[in-house]
Amino acid sequence: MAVRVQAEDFDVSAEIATLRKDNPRIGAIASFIGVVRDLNEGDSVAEMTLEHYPGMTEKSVEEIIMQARGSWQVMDALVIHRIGTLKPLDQIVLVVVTSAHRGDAFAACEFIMDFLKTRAPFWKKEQTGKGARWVDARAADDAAAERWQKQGE
Amino acid sequence: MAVRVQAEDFDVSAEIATLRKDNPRIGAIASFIGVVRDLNEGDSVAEMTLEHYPGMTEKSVEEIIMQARGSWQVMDALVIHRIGTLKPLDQIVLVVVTSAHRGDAFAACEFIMDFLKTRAPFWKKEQTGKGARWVDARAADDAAAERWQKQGE
Amino acid sequence: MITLLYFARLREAFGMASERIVLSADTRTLEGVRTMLAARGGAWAHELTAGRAFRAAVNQSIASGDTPIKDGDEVAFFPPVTGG
Amino acid sequence: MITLLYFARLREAFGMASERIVLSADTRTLEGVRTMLAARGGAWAHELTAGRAFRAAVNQSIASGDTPIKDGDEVAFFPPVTGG
Repeated sequence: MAVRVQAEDFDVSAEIATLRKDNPRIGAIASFIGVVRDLNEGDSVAEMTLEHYPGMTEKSVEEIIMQARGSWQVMDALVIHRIGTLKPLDQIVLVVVTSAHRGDAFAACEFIMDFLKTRAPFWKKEQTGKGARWVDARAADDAAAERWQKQGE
Repeated sequence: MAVRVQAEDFDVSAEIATLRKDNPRIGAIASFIGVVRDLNEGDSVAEMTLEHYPGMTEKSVEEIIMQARGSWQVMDALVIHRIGTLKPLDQIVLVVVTSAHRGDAFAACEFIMDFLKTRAPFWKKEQTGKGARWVDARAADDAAAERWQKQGE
Repeated sequence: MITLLYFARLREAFGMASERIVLSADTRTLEGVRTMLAARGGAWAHELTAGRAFRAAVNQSIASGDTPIKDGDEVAFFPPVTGG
Repeated sequence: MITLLYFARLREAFGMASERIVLSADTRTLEGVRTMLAARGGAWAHELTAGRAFRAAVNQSIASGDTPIKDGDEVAFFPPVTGG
């Protein structure tokens, strides 16, 4: 299990190779990459700056991964979240989950990603044609995270 | 949309870069890689050979992708399925889906993968310690594909 | 004439990957083709009975017993698929 | 003494990223800390009222109003998160 917060870009092939560690029990690798779009809430975005809460970020993401391990058969998991200034087309976040079976890999990967959107302490400030603005939390994201809690009840 | 059946290995980073085509409307990239395990149904697997039905494979996978496009907001999708002889740790299959939003990317990617397991004309023959054997279709895979049909009713 | 294709376990059981046969006048459905092949006996009778797990496609689309068959069609028989 | 941290919009609104304050004897919960900060008026009163969308963490775990606060704690206030 690895959680990294970094300014540098990442390469998904290289990260998957490292995570697999040549473990022949892995049959399924689900991954998700979030990238910066040039449009948000109808306004064009020139760039954005990502801020986080050092310490709490790593702690909360590790907790999320532990929770995923409790719910699904997870061999290993990796989360990379970038901070600093990013432009459209830049990669923001990577989640990779390895498992024996695909259902577990998909579910755990989406679960971790939904919680990253709603619980991990990251904030985005966008530079748009109308000036700089902090991105508001989306109700749709809260609903996606809540879905998992309901299933767990 | 691209569907490739090939003996050669693939690199997920390179494939994602090609699929994205620098489209700044893409915010989410879900991908799945299936790899050969060294164990199946309790027996150790030394290698396997993948056979397919040329023509029908491409046709059926293209139909599956069109169906995914009808159900979710999908920007583009790629399926690569390898054939020939593969060993444990080798990559078998890659599915990548790009979308504006992560929920659509995850759902379409898992949908395509479930159908690849149950509908696309591929067959695996395993070389195990007990000799060669054709892999039987798993009931769990049929159930995974059926789930989608129920949701669509 | 129709083209018949066999894959995986069925290809091995029948000892052939494909053949071209002339359709008899009363063979108008996939079930008719299956009956005709099963009548060959041996592996054909064994593999292509209702109780066995096999699938069929007509012109590269999954088909069922009542799917019509006409001259020039490509008909394939194979085990349940196990891709991915 | 407790450490207070502010992030994102709140950091900008308060004009500071952190401060260390002495806990008054009757401040024993997160709600007590919030009340004390809101009493400063201006941006503090505006941002830290019940109607505003803000979150808080105590020692790097999400906390609620009744979460106990003791000397040495790290208390953070921030807007709803927007990562990924």
